[in-house]
Order: sequence, then structure tokens, then C-alpha cells
Amino acid sequence: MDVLYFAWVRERIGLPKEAVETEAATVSELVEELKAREERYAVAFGDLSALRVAVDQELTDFDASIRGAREVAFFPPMTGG
Amino acid sequence: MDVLYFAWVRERIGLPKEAVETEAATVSELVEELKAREERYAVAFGDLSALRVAVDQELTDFDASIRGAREVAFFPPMTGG
Amino acid sequence: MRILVQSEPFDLGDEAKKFASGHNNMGAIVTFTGVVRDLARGDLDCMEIEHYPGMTERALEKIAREALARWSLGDVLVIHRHGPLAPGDMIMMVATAAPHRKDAFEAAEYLMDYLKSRAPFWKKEISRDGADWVAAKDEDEDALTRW
Amino acid sequence: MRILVQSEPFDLGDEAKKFASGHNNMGAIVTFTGVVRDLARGDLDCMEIEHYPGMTERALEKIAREALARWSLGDVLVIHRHGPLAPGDMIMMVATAAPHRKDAFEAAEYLMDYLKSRAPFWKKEISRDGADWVAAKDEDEDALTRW
Repeated sequence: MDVLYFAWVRERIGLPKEAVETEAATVSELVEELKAREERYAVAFGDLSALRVAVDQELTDFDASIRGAREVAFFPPMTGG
Repeated sequence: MDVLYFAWVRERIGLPKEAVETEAATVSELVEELKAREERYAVAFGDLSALRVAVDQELTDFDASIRGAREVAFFPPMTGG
Repeated sequence: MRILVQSEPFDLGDEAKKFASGHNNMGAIVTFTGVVRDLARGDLDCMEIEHYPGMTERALEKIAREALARWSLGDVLVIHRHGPLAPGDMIMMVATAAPHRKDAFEAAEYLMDYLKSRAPFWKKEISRDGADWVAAKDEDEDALTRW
Repeated sequence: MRILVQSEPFDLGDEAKKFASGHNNMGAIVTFTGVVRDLARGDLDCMEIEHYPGMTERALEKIAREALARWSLGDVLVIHRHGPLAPGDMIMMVATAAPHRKDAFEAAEYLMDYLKSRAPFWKKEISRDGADWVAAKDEDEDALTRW
């Protein structure tokens, strides 16, 4: 699946998008896998309360299933308008 | 002083403005004088709850003083916007 | 503050653009525009708007000054037409500019609520069935209790 | 319903006019326009707006559809820019058309409240002192509890 990063999450991880092979069932499990990879992921995902997640372009929460998802995106709280 | 009429008050009384010589101290006293004049005034002022009054272009109520006023206007509730 | 009472049409686009471009560091601009609605039967020929020259401008200025005092605003614009209008014609507009959206929205609603019931305009609807003065609505009077 | 996500500038005047003229018997038209504010120090060089292509359009459409379902509206317009903007540039606008002013105002405020916190845009302020992501405000999240 594609994992996307926006705003300071993108800057901390250092890329906007990557393809990830995972057996993770939920967003939280995916986050744990990513944090275990490298320090920059551990830093970016250090405080989940400062992050939001979308699965297949719908806002959801960290307990959400990612089974069959094509796209998971992580970003800070939105500041549109 | 000038007495002005707007909207259906103007139509019932049949004129937009007239000069009135009066010793009336308040709007209510002026209304009583006008009602005593002719039937069309009595009809126009029949239900004061359906009327509004302005003294010198400021909305006020029927107890207001008109001593020294240059202009008293009667009209139905406003429907701007 | 700019208050215009006129029989001529105004251009919402031009007015909104002029108002918006005249303000420095106002993050939020709200406009409200009132349009002549047809009757339920669809046969409105004309809406005639009567007003009280002199008092109208005073009343609108008072309402605008009150809004400027109550909210953190950069500016207020009020345009209101009088005379004969056709269905679809623009009757009036207000615009507010503020640093924050809450102030711009609230002030625009305040201006509209007061303008509806406290500015000396009266509407008459003329159709083939005759002419009727539009009655004031209780809900418009009630709207003032909010402020 | 018209949703535009674009880097190009838009003209508030043209858009307001086009929106207003496209509607039959809508008595009330409300527009909100968001403008880039300078920093308190007055040294903002640029505001960069990042967004999530694809999700942005879906999120805005969802918010607009919800507004159309909740209020008696004739139409909704949302325009939001992305990319680099300068102080004073227009970031976005919404417009609502309704038979009555209460619906037009409430729907516009609803659109703004949701657009602030539920549409995937992120603002970065760039000045000579560096670049800072604008933090979401608690009050913007709290504003949603109203609906």
C-alpha cells in the first residue's frame, strides 16, 4: 500500500510517499512497524495525539483497519480556511 | 412641525407630509388630535400596536415628548433587508 | 464605514472586490446580499421599496457604528436600494472585514437583523392581483433578542 | 455545488457575481473570503499551503453535501487555493444561496468551521526568521461542537 506524509510529518520523515509492504491489521500496528524502522519515523510518530490519519482518503482513527487499503496518510491537525 | 406618513399609513391618510400646529406634549396627544380631525386619520391610527413612530428621525414610543420637535413620522413596522 | 442608500443598481462583484481590496490584514471578509424573491404564485411584477430619506442614513449609520463598537472589525459596508425592483434584482448588501471569521460573521448577522427591523424601509409587492405591503415578521423582531 | 481546488488566484468579484446570478428565487446570498494575514511582526514573506490532492476534493464535497442536506439551500460554492501566497492574497471563499438569510448564514459558518479542521490543508508561514507550520487552534476544533 502507499503511505503518504504531509506537512511536518513529511519533513521529519523526509519523503512525501512510499510503498510499504505490511501485514499490519490496523493503523496502530502500521505505526509500530514504521517506528521500529528508523529514528526519523520514531520521532515523527512520537506523539500520536499530534497526528491525524486517513485511510483511503477518509479521516479515521488509529484503531481503524487497513486490510485491503490502498492508501494510508499521516499528517498534523488540518489548518485550512 | 412636520408630520410624515409612510407606507400604508401614507396611503390611508392620503398624503406623505403635512405641517401641523399643535400644543400636544407627547406623540400620544398628537395622535389624539389627528384622530379627532377626520375619519381617515381615525382609521390610520386605529391600532397603535401596528404603528411605529420616529421623532426627529429617531425611533421612539408613543409616550415620547414632542416639545421642540421639528419632525414626527408614523409608519408600520419596517421591512428592510 | 460606507453607507449607500440609492435607487440605482449596484454590482455585487465590483463592490465585494473594492471592499476586500481596501483592507489591510483583515483575514475574514463576509458579504450578505438580499435578492427580490418572486411570489409563491410566480407573478410578482414589481417590488417597490419606500424609505424615509434622512432617517434611513442615520439609522444605517447607527447600526454600523454599533457593530464596529461590538466586534473587532476593520470596516463595514452597507448598500440599500429603494424604488421599483424586479424579481431577481439585488435589494441590498452588507460586508464586514475582520481579523477573525467569528467577528465577521456575527457582525454581518447583527447588521442584517437590525437592518430588517430598525431601518425605515417598507416593501410593497405588486402583481396582477394587486399591491400588498409586506408584513413585518415576528421572527425578524425576535431575532433582535439574540444581541 | 461547485468545488474548486486550485493554485491560481480567483476573483472574489467575478465569483460572487457568477454565483449570485445563477440562482432563481434565492433571497439570501452569503460569501466568506479568507485572506492571508501578515505576522504580528509584519515580516511574512510567503504562506505556503500544502494539501492532499484527491482527499481534498472528497473532503470539501462531503462538507458541502452535508450543508446542502442540513439547510434549505439553493447552492454552495467552495474555492480553496494551494501553493505559495503573499500577505493580502485571497486563500479561499465559500458562498451559499438560500431562500432565507438564516440558512445562508448558518450554512456558510458550518462550511467554514468544517473546512478549517476537516479538509486536508496545512499552512506554513515563511519569514526571514524561518518557516513555521501554523498550529491548529483548539477553538477551531471546539467550533465543531456547535453543529
